[in-house]
Amino acid sequence: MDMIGIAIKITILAAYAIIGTCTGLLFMGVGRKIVARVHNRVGPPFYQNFIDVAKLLSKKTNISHGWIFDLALLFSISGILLTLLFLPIGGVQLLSMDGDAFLVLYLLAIPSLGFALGAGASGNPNAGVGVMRALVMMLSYELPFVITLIALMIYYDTTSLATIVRMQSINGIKSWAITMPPFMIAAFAADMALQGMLMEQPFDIPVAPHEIASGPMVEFGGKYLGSLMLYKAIALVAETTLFVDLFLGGGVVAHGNFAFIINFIVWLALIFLLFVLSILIAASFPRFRIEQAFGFYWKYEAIIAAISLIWVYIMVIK
Amino acid sequence: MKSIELLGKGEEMHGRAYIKLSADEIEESIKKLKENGFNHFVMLSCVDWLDKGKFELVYHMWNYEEKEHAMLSVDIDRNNAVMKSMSHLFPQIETYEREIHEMYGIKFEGNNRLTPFLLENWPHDPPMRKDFDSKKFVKQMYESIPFIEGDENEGI
Amino acid sequence: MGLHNGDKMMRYEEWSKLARKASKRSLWMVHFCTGCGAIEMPPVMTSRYDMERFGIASMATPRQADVLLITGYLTVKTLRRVIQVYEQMQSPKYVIAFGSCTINGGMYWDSYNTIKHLEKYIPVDLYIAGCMPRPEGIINAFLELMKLIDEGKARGWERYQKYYDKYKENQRRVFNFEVKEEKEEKEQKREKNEEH
Amino acid sequence: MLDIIFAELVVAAIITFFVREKLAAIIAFFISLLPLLALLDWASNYGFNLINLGIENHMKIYLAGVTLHLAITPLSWFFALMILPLFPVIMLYSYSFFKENDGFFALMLLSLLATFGILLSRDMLSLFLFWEMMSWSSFLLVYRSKDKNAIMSYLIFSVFAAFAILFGIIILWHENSSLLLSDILNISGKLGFVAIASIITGFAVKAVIMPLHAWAPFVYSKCDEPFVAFLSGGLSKLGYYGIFLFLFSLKGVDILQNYMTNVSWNYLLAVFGALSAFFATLIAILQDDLRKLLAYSSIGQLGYIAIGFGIGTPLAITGALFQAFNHAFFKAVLFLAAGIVAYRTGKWKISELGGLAYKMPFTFMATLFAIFALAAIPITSGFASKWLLYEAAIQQKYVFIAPIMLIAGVGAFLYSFRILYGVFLGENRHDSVEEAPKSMIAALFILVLPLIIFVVFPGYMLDLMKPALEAAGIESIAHTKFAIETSLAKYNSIAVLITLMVAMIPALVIYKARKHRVTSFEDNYLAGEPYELHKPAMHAANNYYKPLKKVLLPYLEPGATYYFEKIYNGIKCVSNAVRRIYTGYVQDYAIYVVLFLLFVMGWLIWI
Repeated sequence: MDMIGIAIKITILAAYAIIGTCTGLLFMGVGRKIVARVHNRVGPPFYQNFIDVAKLLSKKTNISHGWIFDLALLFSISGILLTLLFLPIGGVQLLSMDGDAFLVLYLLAIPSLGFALGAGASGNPNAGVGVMRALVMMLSYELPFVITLIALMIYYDTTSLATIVRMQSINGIKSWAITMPPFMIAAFAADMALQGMLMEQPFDIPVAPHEIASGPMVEFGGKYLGSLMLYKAIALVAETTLFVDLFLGGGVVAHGNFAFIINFIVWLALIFLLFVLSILIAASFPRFRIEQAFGFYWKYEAIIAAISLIWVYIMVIK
Repeated sequence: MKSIELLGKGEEMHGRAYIKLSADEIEESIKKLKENGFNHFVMLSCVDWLDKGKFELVYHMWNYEEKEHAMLSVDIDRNNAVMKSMSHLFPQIETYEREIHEMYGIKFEGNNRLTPFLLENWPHDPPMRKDFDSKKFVKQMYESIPFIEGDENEGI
Repeated sequence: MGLHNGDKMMRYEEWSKLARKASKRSLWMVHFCTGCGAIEMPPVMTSRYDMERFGIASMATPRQADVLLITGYLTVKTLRRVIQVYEQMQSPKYVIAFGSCTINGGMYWDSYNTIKHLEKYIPVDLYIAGCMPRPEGIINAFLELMKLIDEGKARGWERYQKYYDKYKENQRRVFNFEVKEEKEEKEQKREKNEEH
Repeated sequence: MLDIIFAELVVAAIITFFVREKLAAIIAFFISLLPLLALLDWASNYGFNLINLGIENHMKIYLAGVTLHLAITPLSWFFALMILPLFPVIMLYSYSFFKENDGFFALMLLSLLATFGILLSRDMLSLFLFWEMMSWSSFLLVYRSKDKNAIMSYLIFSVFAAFAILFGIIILWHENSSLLLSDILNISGKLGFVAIASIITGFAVKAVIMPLHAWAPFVYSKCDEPFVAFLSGGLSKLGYYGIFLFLFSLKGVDILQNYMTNVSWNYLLAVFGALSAFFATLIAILQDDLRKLLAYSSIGQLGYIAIGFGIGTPLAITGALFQAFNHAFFKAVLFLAAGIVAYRTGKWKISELGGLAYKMPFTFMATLFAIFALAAIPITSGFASKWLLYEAAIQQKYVFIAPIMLIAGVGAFLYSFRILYGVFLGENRHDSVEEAPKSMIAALFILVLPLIIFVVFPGYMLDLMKPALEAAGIESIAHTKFAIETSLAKYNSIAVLITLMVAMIPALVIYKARKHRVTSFEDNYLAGEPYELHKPAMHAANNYYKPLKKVLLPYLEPGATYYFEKIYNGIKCVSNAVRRIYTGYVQDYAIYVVLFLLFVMGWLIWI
């Protein structure tokens, strides 16, 4: 247990946590700009979300509903930071040697359960209904995502993300999972699930501002809402990185001494591309109802994912 | 005009049938009109004739086929204004009666929802009556509430 | 609902410069549309005038918002709900009142149940004249509010705390439609000059 | 020494019949500690020498010319470690749960005696004897609930289970004419297959695997809480003890396998487990009664153990045993917490409860932790067991079972939040409620302890399992104190916990940077409407998953109970026909006798 080794590791982890937050906030600002351009309007400056977070965290009064309400704030940021650090980012295995894809799947649940507790503790009926919708959404988009995850695991015969990334980056882009036909279908299903995971427009049913007054966030204000915005930013980066690690080889294209920087840039470009894709889908679709979303995921997406799973199973058995 | 033939009285005024009825005839005439064609109850309005000392309640009905508007008018005394409730004929009459009760003070027997409707805890007498001086009331109530003066550097 | 019972008074000076800059460029308004001014808001939000370029966004609940827009005449019944929303907002919070109905009652000056001067009941930071101002007026008002925040003049929330009981007294009187007869005023005057 | 323990159990059972309930609880508590003492003493020969009182670990009872062999084995030691601690905790809990003593403690002591006997029995006769004692003592406890469905279904299913096991034992005894468990190995062919299959189905009834689960929802939701905590926490593990014993310790799998080689039999067990996990979770989501919801969730979680045994690889079996261990504790906590809620508010329906968290903080904390364990959140040991099962499914490339297991895992979030929100959070509609009595809270937190210990040191659990696995010829998987290593990936629990603490720092900084003010419940955003004006209903827990119910109900409608109703109708019309023979007139009976004689004569003449 050499102390220097641990100290370096902690500084790297802290650095990646800060990078994750800043890129997340930057992406949200750019996302609002893209949506504005789609609406043919000017849109806020790209650094707008930094200002919003600063304003929220500097609010004078912060109204809370008891210690269970505060759990939301604590669990949300710590849970999503934990998830981010267990993902291989740009080829750098932060902690992903110690955990695997299932751990990341369940770590993603800690912040949402924390929010659910906080929203429930606020006692507002809108919050209760909002959390119900969020959990039903989680159940629905989890099915296709899990099926594609298992397809990948069976093909690469491992559940650790680090090994999946390593096996997909042997000879650059040619070895990415998305280049193989069955995984193209799986990538499509997983991308739809990603749309649900990021709670972007067609699937932002739990936080619908018009129907249930922004769902679980009804009573969140000041630092609580600030922590929520930070959570959304980091979750954005974490979930897109998970997709990139599974299908796009974790952005690892170069090996050698300067590889670290190239991989980082490729990773950044890939998650930005994914985010722009989901923002464009968001800007052009109205919000679904919760039954439609559930039916969409469990009928159509699940069938698509199942096809890719069976195809991979046949390939692996042969 | 079909309604005038049906009820046998009333005259045509500006293209509408204006029928004067007494308080006890009103119920079965509404029922009669309702059965043949006048199935849309437009509204219940009230006019305060201060000098004649009476309220005039007008039941407006509309016939889609004939495209005819029938106005059944009833006069009731202004001091103890009491009228039978017609909500059993058309459900929405109950709401009109609640509003007229709140604004004019007419008591409708049979309508058990004459609770405060638009004016929450309004202690004075009904405001729409002609003897209610709205300007004086505004001066007494709203003007009498003081502005909140603070030292000048407290923003506006 | 005792909003500020026993709360330490939030002083304006404690507010750091950076925080003031941030809250200036990111005003979130609560979507409480009373009266006839609400229809002016959609053009302000959509592509022609686009308020989002100044960082202004519309939020669903008062907890998340900083600016409360009173867009038109207020009946006594609606004022009670507006005050509930205003007290649920988290300070620093601002109120922008649209149109002449909030300034002096507008065309309802002699109506028995509309509020005549809004600042008697809640502190108003900014009035926009006009019997419903156009979107340019509204955007200009937001920019004006930003200037006020910068100069430290938009302290409505502080006034509400300082004169909290005065505001509450006015609100109580208007909710119960309490009427002060002239003779009571005459009697008070007579008592005063009897004392002298 | 061992016989003294058995004698004391019987004597205590008789005494507690007549004593007042408080005294009975105290006696029961101390007596139920005895088996635990024996357990700790025997730990010495499995690598953990804690105390040694010199209790010898084998015994023979001579009963009417038949010798019952009782001895401890590594497997039964591990299962005893999982089941026996429940008893003292339940006695502690029910010290203040029961108003008057109507035989609850006596029956619980008898079932403790039976459990101890089952775990120690080395020959089939004693196994069956103690199994029967367990059945009827738990039946009497179920009978206390006075609910027709619960009593009838429990009776019918236990009798079916007992006959299945007896049928298997008779065949085995006939084949190799010895009752000793160790002699079962030399049996094969059709008879062996039938014996093992019937014994496994017999045990599967108590292990609540899907098609045989019909009794569980009724019994779990109608009997009194402390017993149900033992029933779902302990008794179901006895079912899995029997399955493990006959499948793996006594190589039942090979007997099944080499009779019908084309069908992989334990895959069938895994499929049944997966179905029960998936459907029970979906049904649990839609329940409104708290106990019914916990009942179906218990069936769901037990399904995971069946999947583990079904997959059969060392990784899967370790995962299954770990899951069994966790399930024993977190399910007991949940049922005891439901008991506390009912003890204080007298209500079961989640839609009528609400907002108890601030009045009953300790119960809420214990339930919160048990719910985290149930939902397999990485900060509890629940995750380690499910992780092992997922790894095993992927390693075997079971394409059908793995997604169903994962979806059932996610489904667990839904009904676990249903319990938290519906019962504890939201609007408080019970002002007169105060915190549960001390003994109940103590019981809850004792049960939560192992979930905490084994999240920090999952390796310890694998060490506990090692002797049991080696005895059954299954090699234990690589693990250190903190991390578990499999061929696919590594799970380092201490890394997760430390990073969580480190990641908590920014959250604490934000939390502490600004002061916050706690407002009352009335100060809620209701679109501006003041709460005092109309006091609207604020608890959204009624019919909580309505959209999900609208989509899922048509598919879930024909559940298992639908098929049992068909069987029930079949039996009813048959018995109706038979009933007509007994007309009550003597002449008819005379005619029957004459007809029978004619038939017999005809039969003799014809041969």
